[in-house]
Amino acid sequence: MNLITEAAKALRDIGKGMAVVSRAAEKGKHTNLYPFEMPEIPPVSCQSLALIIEADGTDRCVSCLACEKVCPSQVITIERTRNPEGKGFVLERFDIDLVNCMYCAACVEACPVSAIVTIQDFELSTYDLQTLKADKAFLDEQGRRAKQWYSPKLGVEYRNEQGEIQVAPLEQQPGGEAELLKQADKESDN
Amino acid sequence: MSIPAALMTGPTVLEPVVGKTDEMIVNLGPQHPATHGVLQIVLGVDGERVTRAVPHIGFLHRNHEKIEESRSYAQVIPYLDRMDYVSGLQNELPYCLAVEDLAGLEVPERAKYIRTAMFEFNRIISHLVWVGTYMLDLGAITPFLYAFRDREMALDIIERTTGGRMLPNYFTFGGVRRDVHPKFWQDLLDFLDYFEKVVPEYETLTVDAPVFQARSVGVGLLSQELAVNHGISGPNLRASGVAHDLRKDQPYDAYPELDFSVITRDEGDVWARSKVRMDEIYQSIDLIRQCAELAPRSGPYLARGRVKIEAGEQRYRAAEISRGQLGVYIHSDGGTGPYRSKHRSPSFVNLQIIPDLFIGQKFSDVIAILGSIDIVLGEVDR
Amino acid sequence: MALSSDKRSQLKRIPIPEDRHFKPQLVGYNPKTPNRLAEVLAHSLLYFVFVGLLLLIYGVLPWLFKLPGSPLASGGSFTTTGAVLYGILAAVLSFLVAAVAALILILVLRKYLGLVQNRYGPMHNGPAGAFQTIADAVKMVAKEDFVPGKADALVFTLAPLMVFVSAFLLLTIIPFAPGWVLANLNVGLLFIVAAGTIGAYGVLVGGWSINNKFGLLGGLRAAAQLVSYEIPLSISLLTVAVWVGSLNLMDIVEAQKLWWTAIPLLISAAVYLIASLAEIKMTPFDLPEAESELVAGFNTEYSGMRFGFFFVAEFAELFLLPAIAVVLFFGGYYQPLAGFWDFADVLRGLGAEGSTLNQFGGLLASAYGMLWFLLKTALLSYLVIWVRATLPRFRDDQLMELCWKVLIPLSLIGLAVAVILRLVFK
Amino acid sequence: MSTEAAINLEDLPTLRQQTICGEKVYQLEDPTAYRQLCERLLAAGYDFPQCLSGVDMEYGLRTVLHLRRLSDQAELTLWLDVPYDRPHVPSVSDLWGGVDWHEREAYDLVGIHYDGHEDLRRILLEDHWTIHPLQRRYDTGGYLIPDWQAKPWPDWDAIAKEKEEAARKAAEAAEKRAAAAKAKAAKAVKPKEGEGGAKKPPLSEVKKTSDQVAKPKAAQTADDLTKIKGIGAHYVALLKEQGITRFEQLANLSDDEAKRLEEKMNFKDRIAREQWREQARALQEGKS
Repeated sequence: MNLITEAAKALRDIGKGMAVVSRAAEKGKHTNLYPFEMPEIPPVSCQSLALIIEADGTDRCVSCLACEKVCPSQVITIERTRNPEGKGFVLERFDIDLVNCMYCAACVEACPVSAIVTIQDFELSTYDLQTLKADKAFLDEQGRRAKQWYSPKLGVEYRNEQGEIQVAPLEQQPGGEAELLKQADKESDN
Repeated sequence: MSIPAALMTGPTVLEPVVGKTDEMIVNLGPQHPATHGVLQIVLGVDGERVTRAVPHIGFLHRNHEKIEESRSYAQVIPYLDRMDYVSGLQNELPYCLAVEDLAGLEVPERAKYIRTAMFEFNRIISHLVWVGTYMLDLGAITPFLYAFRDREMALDIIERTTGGRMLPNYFTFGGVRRDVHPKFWQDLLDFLDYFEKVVPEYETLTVDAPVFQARSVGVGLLSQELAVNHGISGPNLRASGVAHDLRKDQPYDAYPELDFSVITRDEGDVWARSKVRMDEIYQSIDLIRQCAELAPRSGPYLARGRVKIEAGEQRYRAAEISRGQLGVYIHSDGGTGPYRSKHRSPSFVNLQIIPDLFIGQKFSDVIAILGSIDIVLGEVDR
Repeated sequence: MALSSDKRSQLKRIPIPEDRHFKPQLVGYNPKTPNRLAEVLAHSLLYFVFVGLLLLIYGVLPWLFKLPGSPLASGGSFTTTGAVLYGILAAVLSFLVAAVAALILILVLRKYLGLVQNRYGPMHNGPAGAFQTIADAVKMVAKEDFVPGKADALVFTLAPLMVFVSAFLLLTIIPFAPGWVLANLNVGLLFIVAAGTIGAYGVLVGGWSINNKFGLLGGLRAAAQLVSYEIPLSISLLTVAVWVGSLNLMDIVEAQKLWWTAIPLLISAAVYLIASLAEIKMTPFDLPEAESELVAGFNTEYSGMRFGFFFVAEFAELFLLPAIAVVLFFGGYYQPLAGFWDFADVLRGLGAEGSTLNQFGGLLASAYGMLWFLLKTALLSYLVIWVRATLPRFRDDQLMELCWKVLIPLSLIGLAVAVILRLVFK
Repeated sequence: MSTEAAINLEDLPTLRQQTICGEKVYQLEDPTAYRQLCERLLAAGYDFPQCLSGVDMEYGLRTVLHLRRLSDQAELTLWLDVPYDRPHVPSVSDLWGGVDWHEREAYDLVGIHYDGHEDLRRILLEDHWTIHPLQRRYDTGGYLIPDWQAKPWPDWDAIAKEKEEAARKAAEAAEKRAAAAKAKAAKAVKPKEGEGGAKKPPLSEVKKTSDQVAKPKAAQTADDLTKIKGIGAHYVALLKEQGITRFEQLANLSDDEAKRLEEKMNFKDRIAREQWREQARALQEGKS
């Protein structure tokens, strides 16, 4: 008798499992059809690095070498010369070996002027690894193509249709929570 | 096929268990679908019964410890992600705790809750990978895809906050690297609301399923004494009836404020290990809910301070990650980086037990037991 | 690591091309903008081919042979030449039938797994991936014919053929409709047992010949499993013979016109279904090729079309064993409760006796029966696929325990029940 | 056997005991004593082997054993230093199975030989490797650093004496400061005592004072200030810089002093808001 109840229970449990499997079809497809359908990538996501050029065409980078010092994989190489006309430096060379880069975004955090930023362009696949030894032109180009980017100092920024750089609204910013709460408090006070 | 003599040395049981038949040497790995990476186990089998087992590791060795000697304290953190790449965030915590202890940094309240919630969230992610790959080991493909379906959703939440999916580089000394997204807690709660309804499905397909029970009950028995003596930790230890959980025994971050109890089972077999992990998923859901309730919504997320550690200072700190006790031993010489940092990775220690568990078992059970220990080879080889 | 400046100057500067990313083209079909009609047609196409082949073999060929004035038939039956010619043609075509059945089932399995696993399944070749298996078949045929150096070349070559022939032989005795059977043997049940067992040899020697340890283990597992599960399978076949009183499959189907055999012989039917799962080597009984333990089991070293034979044989069995179950237990080509009212009888009654309409009606009636047969088979195959999607696999000793301790006693009980019922009711 | 009985200093003459970062650390130089101590610790209930690491100390090799007692979660750290030319340490893998692979790893990477280990082979590197990469004489590429020189073996007695001296000085200074605080001298905050100073201590030297030395003055100094709500490890350090280590001192702060302290340490009203003085008074009373 015990055997029969056990067998019945086992069959019932198998049936439950089969029901779960067949019901799962209701959850729909969860696969991304990648080349035809791009995944939604959040603005803070670090998929690649880029240098930002202001709307007037000047570099944001001030060649302070902070990123070069902080990089754990030591893949950033910067060369600079003294600016003959005024203060500061002229950026001669800015290379990132994106092959060895581990996308930890330590350089982005170290940058005092938010010149080097994380972008969402994850499609760095290439036939030639040499292409990924990115020089300044490459990084500038990435920055120019990026629709939005992130740096801890200035938050999420994006380029509008006129080519001007603007900071994204609080809802998209990390840490916007506290600010939003303050605003809500003020509104409730009023 | 001849096997190099060096591979066959080691303390093993040599006598065939059944009858007087020829022993066959089978190389399980390094390229084998069930070894979860590059692990080699040289098995002697007598028919289907295992007479000896010699594990070989190191195929994924990167010598992080040597690299870390030439990095500063903060530069080490991205390397830690790469140890246990299934739950990258959890690896960073013990190291941060140790450095905070040494440098006397105090973590702000809000950062503690963020770290704890993230830590538990990674436990869910890690256990999801375990469910999937373990069922794949046992021959069922479908739960694997369910697990990865839900894991992708969870990783999306991590990505929205940290910027990385598996290797986020998020925790740091004195808090977290950047503030959370405004919808962070709501994101978490929404996911948990969905996920809580899905976990019973996993249970139906795994621990409640008759075929799974047939494969797991009474298999791979690990006694309490053996487990403790071999330093086994995590769900493997708790499934053997030892209520050792560093979240309770040596609480860190926000765990002292949270209400939970250590999950144990007395059976010590593969099924108990699975059940403990399933229950831990529920526990993690509950803990994240508590964090979301208790966490302050504004305030500092990072206590900035200079990491200056005197010469001769040393510290061993451990945290209970999803696989067990991940410890970091830091020895300082007063420089900018660790003079020596040793990682006590749980998989590395848990893997030692396999000759004891394998010998005398069936070949199929070897796979079941190996999967139930839940190893990540990136962490074993470091 | 950072490069020194002189080394960096040597680096080629490669400009970023506008489309630096490889963007593949969708070959057949975009699931985001589905064309339902094309999709359904494409998926039905294989099925139409399958039904068409069957119709060709059993309906059109004999009709052609028996056309007035044909030298191949005289007085309603074949001459010797006609019989030989028909036999050869039918054998070639039924090879295609088996292959197409396997192709359909592979596609169905993939699509079904995709559905329940929240993904798409095949979708790039042809509308909704309908031609994926055909593309796979082409790929397998085009692959290098490879024999491992340490393998026994002769046995290595023969093993897949043995497995395939075993599956293929079963096809010849299946009555798809009244009279639609290639070999209407008086000992059909015995033939099922005999032909089915050849496959076990194929798997065993295949696993042994590749000289691979995983293959050997897989082959031994397969031998143990298939031989063991032959016993409950054969005993449940025997119950049918006892109940019906004939070994001829046509007779067995005819006896089920009113009631299916599965109704009195429920236990035997259940035992047969479970044992046939093991014979097909599908989860939870896929130990011979348990991919997480034995890498690929007995076919570890097989590639190309040799592997293809194993693969096709497995899926042909996925069609054939349910088909045999339908013949023995679920009323064969009869619609349910055909004893009360049968639409086939209506079709058969069309026109006057011997007229063209009457002949056409007879053909239609047979096709109608065949469709019922295929429907029942498809449902059973779907059940097997569903089980495969859900369950993990057993351990080898549990597999044996299930066979010797559960299924064989159960099948003996089923036999006793059959004997008692026979004595009481007939 | 209790922990105290297990660690009997008279039995094991080379055993040194110190507190580093709040943890008790036991240091040994005699391998046989190490083995003896480990056996006793196992008997004392230290059943859970947490970690075993090898460290190259630049004068010799050190094996560091971290043990835990699951019954009361007590932790213990054990150091054993051996010279480069004789890097032999008795294996304890027969006592705790869990250190088996740790010992193999320490052998592999640091080059400590564990005598009595059943299966001392390389574990992470391949068998044909000849170097032990975590030794300081090899660079990250695995090459010998040409000008690398081993340091002389530290004179532990001298270091202990030095430390004792430093500790006494610190105690005196603390007493002075206490006295000054009592006298309510307005300029109680003295320039920092030079315990780190210009002379950098050798690597092997441990910064914190040894327990044996610290015992006599333990009554005088170093109350656990973290018991006060609002004070964490960070503030304890800051307060210590200002010479405040005891409840008494904190309780007796005048308003002026408190204000000055706040300015000095950027506290901003914290002493009053969190009622440090009241708490300290209560704790002081509870203690005495």
